[in-house]
Amino acid sequence: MSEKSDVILCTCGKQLQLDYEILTDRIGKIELAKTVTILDTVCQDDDLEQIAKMIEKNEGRLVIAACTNQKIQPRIDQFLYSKGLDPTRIQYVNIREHSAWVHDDLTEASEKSVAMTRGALARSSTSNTIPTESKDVAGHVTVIGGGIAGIESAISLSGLGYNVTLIEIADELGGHLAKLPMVAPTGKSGTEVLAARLAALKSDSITILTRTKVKYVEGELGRFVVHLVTDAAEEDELHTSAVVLATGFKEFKPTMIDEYQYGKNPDVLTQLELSEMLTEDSLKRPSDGGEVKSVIMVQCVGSRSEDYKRDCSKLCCTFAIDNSLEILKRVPDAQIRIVYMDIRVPFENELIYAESREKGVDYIRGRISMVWSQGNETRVKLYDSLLDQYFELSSDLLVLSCAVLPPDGITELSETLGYAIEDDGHIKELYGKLRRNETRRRGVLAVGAVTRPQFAYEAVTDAQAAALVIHNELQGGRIEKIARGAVLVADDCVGCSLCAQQCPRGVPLMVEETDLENQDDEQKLVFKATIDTLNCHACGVCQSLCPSGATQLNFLTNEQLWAEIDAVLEGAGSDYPITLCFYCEECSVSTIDIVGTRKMKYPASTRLIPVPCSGRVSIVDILKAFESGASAVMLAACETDRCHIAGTGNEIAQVQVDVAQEILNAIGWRGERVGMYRMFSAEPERFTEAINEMVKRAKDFGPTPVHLGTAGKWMEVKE
Amino acid sequence: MSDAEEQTGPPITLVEPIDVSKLDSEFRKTIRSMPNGEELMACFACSTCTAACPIANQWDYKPHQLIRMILLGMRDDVLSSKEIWECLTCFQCQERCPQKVRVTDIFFDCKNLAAEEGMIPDNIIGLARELAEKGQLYVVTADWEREDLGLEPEVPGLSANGIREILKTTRTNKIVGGES
Amino acid sequence: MKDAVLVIGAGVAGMTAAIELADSNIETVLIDRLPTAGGNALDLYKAFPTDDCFYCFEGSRSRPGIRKCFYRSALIDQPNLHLRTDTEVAEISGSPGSFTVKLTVGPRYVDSRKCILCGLCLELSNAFEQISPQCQPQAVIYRPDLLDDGAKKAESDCPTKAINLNAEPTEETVNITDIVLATGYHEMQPINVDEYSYGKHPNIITQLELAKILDPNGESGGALLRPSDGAQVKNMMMIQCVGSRDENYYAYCSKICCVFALKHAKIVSSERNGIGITVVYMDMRTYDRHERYYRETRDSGVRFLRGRLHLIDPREDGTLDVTVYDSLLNKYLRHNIDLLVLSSALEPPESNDGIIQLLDVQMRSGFIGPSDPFSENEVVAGDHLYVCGSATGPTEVPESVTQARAVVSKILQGRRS
Amino acid sequence: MPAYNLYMGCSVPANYPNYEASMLKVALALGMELEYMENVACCGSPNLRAIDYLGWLTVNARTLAIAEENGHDIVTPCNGCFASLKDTLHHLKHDESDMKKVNSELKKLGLTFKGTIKVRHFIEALYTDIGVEEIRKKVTNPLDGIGISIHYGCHLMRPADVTGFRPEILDELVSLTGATVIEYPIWKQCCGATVLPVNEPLAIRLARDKIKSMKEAGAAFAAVVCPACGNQLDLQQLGLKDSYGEVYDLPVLLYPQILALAMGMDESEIGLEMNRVPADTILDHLTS
Repeated sequence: MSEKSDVILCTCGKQLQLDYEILTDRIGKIELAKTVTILDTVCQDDDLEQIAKMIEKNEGRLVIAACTNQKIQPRIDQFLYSKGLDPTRIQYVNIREHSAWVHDDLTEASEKSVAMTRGALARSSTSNTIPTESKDVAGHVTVIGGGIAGIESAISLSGLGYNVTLIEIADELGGHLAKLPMVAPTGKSGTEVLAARLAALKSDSITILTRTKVKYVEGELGRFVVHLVTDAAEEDELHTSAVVLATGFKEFKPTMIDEYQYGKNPDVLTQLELSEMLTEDSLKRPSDGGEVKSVIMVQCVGSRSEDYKRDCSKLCCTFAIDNSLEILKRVPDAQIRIVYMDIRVPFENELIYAESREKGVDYIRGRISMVWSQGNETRVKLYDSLLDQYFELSSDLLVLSCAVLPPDGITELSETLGYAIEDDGHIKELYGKLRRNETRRRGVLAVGAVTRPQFAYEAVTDAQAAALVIHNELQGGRIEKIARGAVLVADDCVGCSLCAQQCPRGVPLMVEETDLENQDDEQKLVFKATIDTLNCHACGVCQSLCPSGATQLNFLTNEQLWAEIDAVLEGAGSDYPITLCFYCEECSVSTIDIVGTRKMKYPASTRLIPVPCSGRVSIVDILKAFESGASAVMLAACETDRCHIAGTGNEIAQVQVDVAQEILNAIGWRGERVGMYRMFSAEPERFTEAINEMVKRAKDFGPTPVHLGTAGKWMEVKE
Repeated sequence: MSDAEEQTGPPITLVEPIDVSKLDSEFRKTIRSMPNGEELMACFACSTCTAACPIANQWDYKPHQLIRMILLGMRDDVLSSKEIWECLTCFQCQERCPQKVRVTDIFFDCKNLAAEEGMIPDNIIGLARELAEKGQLYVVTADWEREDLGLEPEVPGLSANGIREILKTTRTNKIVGGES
Repeated sequence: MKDAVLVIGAGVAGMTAAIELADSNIETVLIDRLPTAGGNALDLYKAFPTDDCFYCFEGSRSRPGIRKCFYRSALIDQPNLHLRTDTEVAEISGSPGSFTVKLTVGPRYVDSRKCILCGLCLELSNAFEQISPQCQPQAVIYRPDLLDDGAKKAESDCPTKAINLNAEPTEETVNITDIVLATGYHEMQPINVDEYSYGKHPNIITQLELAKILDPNGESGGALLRPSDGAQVKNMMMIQCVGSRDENYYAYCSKICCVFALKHAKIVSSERNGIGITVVYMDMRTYDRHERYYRETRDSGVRFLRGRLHLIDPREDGTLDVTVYDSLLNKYLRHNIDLLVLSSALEPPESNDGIIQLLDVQMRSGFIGPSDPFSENEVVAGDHLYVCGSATGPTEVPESVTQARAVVSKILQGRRS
Repeated sequence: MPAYNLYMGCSVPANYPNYEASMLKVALALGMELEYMENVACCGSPNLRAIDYLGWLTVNARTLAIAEENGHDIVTPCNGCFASLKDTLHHLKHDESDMKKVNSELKKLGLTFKGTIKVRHFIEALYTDIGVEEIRKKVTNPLDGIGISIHYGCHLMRPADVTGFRPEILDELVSLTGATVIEYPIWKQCCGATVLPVNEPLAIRLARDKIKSMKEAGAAFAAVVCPACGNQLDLQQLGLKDSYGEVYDLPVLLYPQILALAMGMDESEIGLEMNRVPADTILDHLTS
């Protein structure tokens, strides 16, 4: 049923160059408009009161045409909630940044404003109220991995009031850190750094399971089930609300690089093997137990190499310097030489580099030519690229600073935990700039070296930060929020699992249908999706992919969007070819806002419809636009790989656009009527260039042959 | 304050630098477009190639320096260098390069460029002449040795005509001064 | 305001900490010396490691969604969050857990809640300015030194009466339980490093200055033009470690300048066609996955030269002859370039000294160090004192954000125990 | 057993009939059908590659195209030929424009190169097609107690993405004769053959270093699988007394000679007397 809404038109302090007479007159005549009110500043207190009154009167159905909702909506929402009113049905139209500020022609800008208001009225007419809902979950978190990152995670989560189970595969906690004789930049040993934390773990809220491995995990944020197996092959399961992965790293073992003789000559070791030796205070030549008087260290073994690990391992330079200093503590006259390509010591680690040089450590910029054994000596030939000289010398130890690699087992776990893996094998962060510890899967966090090589202090910071992210999610066990997101009607689900496979955050789960309702035995193995709306990110990817319309965003149903498409395009035709632009409310909304703020001009024969993510737009939505008379359809999305929704929403959109183009081509129309463009708010001209191009196409091609009952004339005439 | 410090004008220096703008900035593009030059720019000057080379201590320009010189556009110095001809083509530099720069193959490219400009060591021209004329570098001279071992004195199937034909149309012909 | 937390510095770290705190129902006072939030990030255009906009940070619960531009952030309309720009700490008294902080608040010429950015005052007077489309608060600022008749008219005509030209500085005293130091970094102006002639020739600039030139929202619309005469730059050179790793200036490595420079080199080489770039370095420090920038820029044709500057010789046509010693070739190379960009050290802001004294926190090369370095707790600067972002030393955006969250995590833990 | 296109190149038949003879005899005993290719000669060696890349490609593409006509794999005893053919194959498969150029040249000779043929070194064919176990069965006269150092040869091993050769297979082939493989530090190093035309003293120095290194590691003799490497290590050894005042007396054998001895063949059948450094010590050992 279509309901009418009130309309508010804001004049921005009477500064907007729009013809408000046209606006009130034309909007007043729209069937879905109940009343039209002009206000001067909807963002100021007096007008906020007005809005509150109108919301009360009309059950919340209200269209506000003003500046960008990115600025006013938070204020209006907050004001209405403080009055106990529900703002969730309000629809916004941006007549400032999208019309008045970017089009020179007053009438055209006004016409466009009317059309877009008509669209918002259509959207409003079937809008739902979105209630605040709550659910209770267990205040329990599972931490996998008992190194410094896992230990700190357990302590932080316990400090925030959660019960924690800390799972470690080895006999003891502490990981690699326990084996470091010196931890940069503090200069203390790993065991010293760990001591206070191991004591803090002795808390009622923390359970430690050593010699235990995670086999697989089921469930979702708020109700995961972790299946465990001990080294005695006993199996167990653990109910938990979130999972922290802290399984650290693995040191590369360079047995296959034959120039270093690792694995063949016992006096050739890795840097961590040396650390262990130093921690145990057993510095001697492994071959014969002899004294260590000379050491050569080789940097970048396996790192910065197209063959093994492309990137830099970050830690190894500092590790090598730390170990050099430790050797010198034990053998003050030891001759230590470090062969390097670039010494990489961040910030104050530079000072340790300086200290080591002062204490006599030699740095040789160059590479090893070869290593061989001569009697009981390890002989090394190397090239010094600065002296342009080769040197040949004996060394008691040859220590290889080997690449830091992701730990074993994370690929297996990803199969049930659903997080993504980076090219280099580490766990992929949700978004490298701002969301390092989150993974693709909601409720699964990754901290410490499992995400990238990290110093101990960085792993600690990670763990503390991730604890906050979990706390934000679980809210102490009672999750309460506006249930804005996807809602699934199980009866309509055909069990195709597209939503579960493609949801950027892994929210829909496939469950046996028998879990939902009783069925005959024959149909027992049919799967259906379930979606917990409170876990949903509200992007709409599931909706655009769902073949049966079973899953829909409760604030932007198919019915709403299709009605809006039809309404904004009213009057489109051969006299006035229209470009319809769907834009995501992430990078695109900002880019278009900035275009407005900077008053960059583009043609008014454009209509804009916001979607939460470009991935919400389906092929059907695109085709609907043509059915309603659009001449061109543009999709404005975030930059490649920069989709705000876990990096994949816009890739789904790209597929939809590609297929829509193919469909148009297949039926004899021009595929170029549809275009997808990537927005970037720092480069607003990206939008103006894109929309100009699409407007040009709209003008060149005119409306599609099929609209307004012109059926029968199917093929486009091509020149 | 001393007199020297009071002086103005450009500082005095004995350094006579190479003027980079006079170098051939297209040279690296040329190399890059050649059969094995694509990875050229991946070089980060670690000098692993030089460390791996068994003879570079005999050279004025080390392998990593030659690659740098290519990147900088020191075309003439590279193409006229004796080093590219002394390259053993043992491929150890290439095998060990962490950035997969095809160092040995690039030296082959350089030799081809040098050859195009006629900068070839005499002995190599001699070999080219052998090939152009005889279609092979080695011919059987002691056929009795073959016969002693039960081999046919003439190598079965051997025919150098095809090779000679081909080399008449390619650069070798130019190198040995054959008719075009 | 009860049990409030004070966050000093509204850059990426400070804003993140403040929003996370406010979301956790903690009254938060966020202050900054400048008239708008955003810190250095506002001028930096593209951020590594993602190469997208610098002015983008995490959304909050009041702005559900994923991540937002600064201008869409919750700094204004989050009821627990009190942003004070143009504001500095004058005095701190009391004891940890119950500090009394006196703030000097600059004159409120424009009421940021009332300003609707309608543009009227900008039309009427040159004394008003919108610093950036991304500025937060979304309000114009007024420069009293540029007062003109238009400004007075703007005051009277402002549709929301947001302007008060006679505003005076005020003082505000707040009761604070915890203090978060997020005072950021400053790029060293290398005027004293003689060999680089910075400040003496207009075509010798720093990386931050280059970022502003490259910003499409800047004066040149992103075109790389010579500051001296606006001519197109054809060849440029960057020099790393200017003032860093140098006992005469800063002994530490500024950590992010290599990536910073290569980010710019990448923009120039891939988006501003045909400009030759040479990067002069001592050790290329592209830690971890930043190695990608090094790889990609080499591939796109950027020249890397291991060595140091020998001599700069300006020519009459505005170009510079720069001679550099190449330590791998053992040769001197002279380049003729249009623009010399110095990767200048990132230094602690001057204001740090005052705060460090006032709060008696640990100094770490001029930045703020952890109170107990052996704990590996980077963000804990003292009892009820926390530090995050580049206040701890040069820090990347993701590190700043993670540290800010760690701070909030620690404060929440502290409140529970 | 499949037949092979035997590509001899020019060096083996001209200078190393002992290599050729021992290879053919061993192959015959193991049932390998080696058929001399018709109308082929030199591969051009790295020297042609250095000065006339297109000519070199075309020469070798011609050889490959001839083999494609009967479809049998090419087998060659020479590392230089092996590298030339392998590299040509690899390059033309990855470079369409050179493929076109080469084929337009070949067209004049009535040939087309398609890239369907496989190229293998003789010892690879031995290893993969006959197999270690089969060969071992034929070993009647094991070389027990003899230490052999192997020089594999650069162009057989590198670049690995082109040659695809695994050095371990030669170790296995040597071991199955009963001999012990003696490792020595500079096993990867070049024999110096390529640099001979431009810097003879350097070439000799490289050969000398290898021989010295093998000898010091305790090798009784050296194994090679390439005429050029054989020339460097064997022939050049004779001159070391003059240039370095050093005498090593390290016999250098082609691998098929070693295998033939282990299979009980007579020294005269495999031309052992043509090896420059006398191999008497081995014969003494075998008869003792």
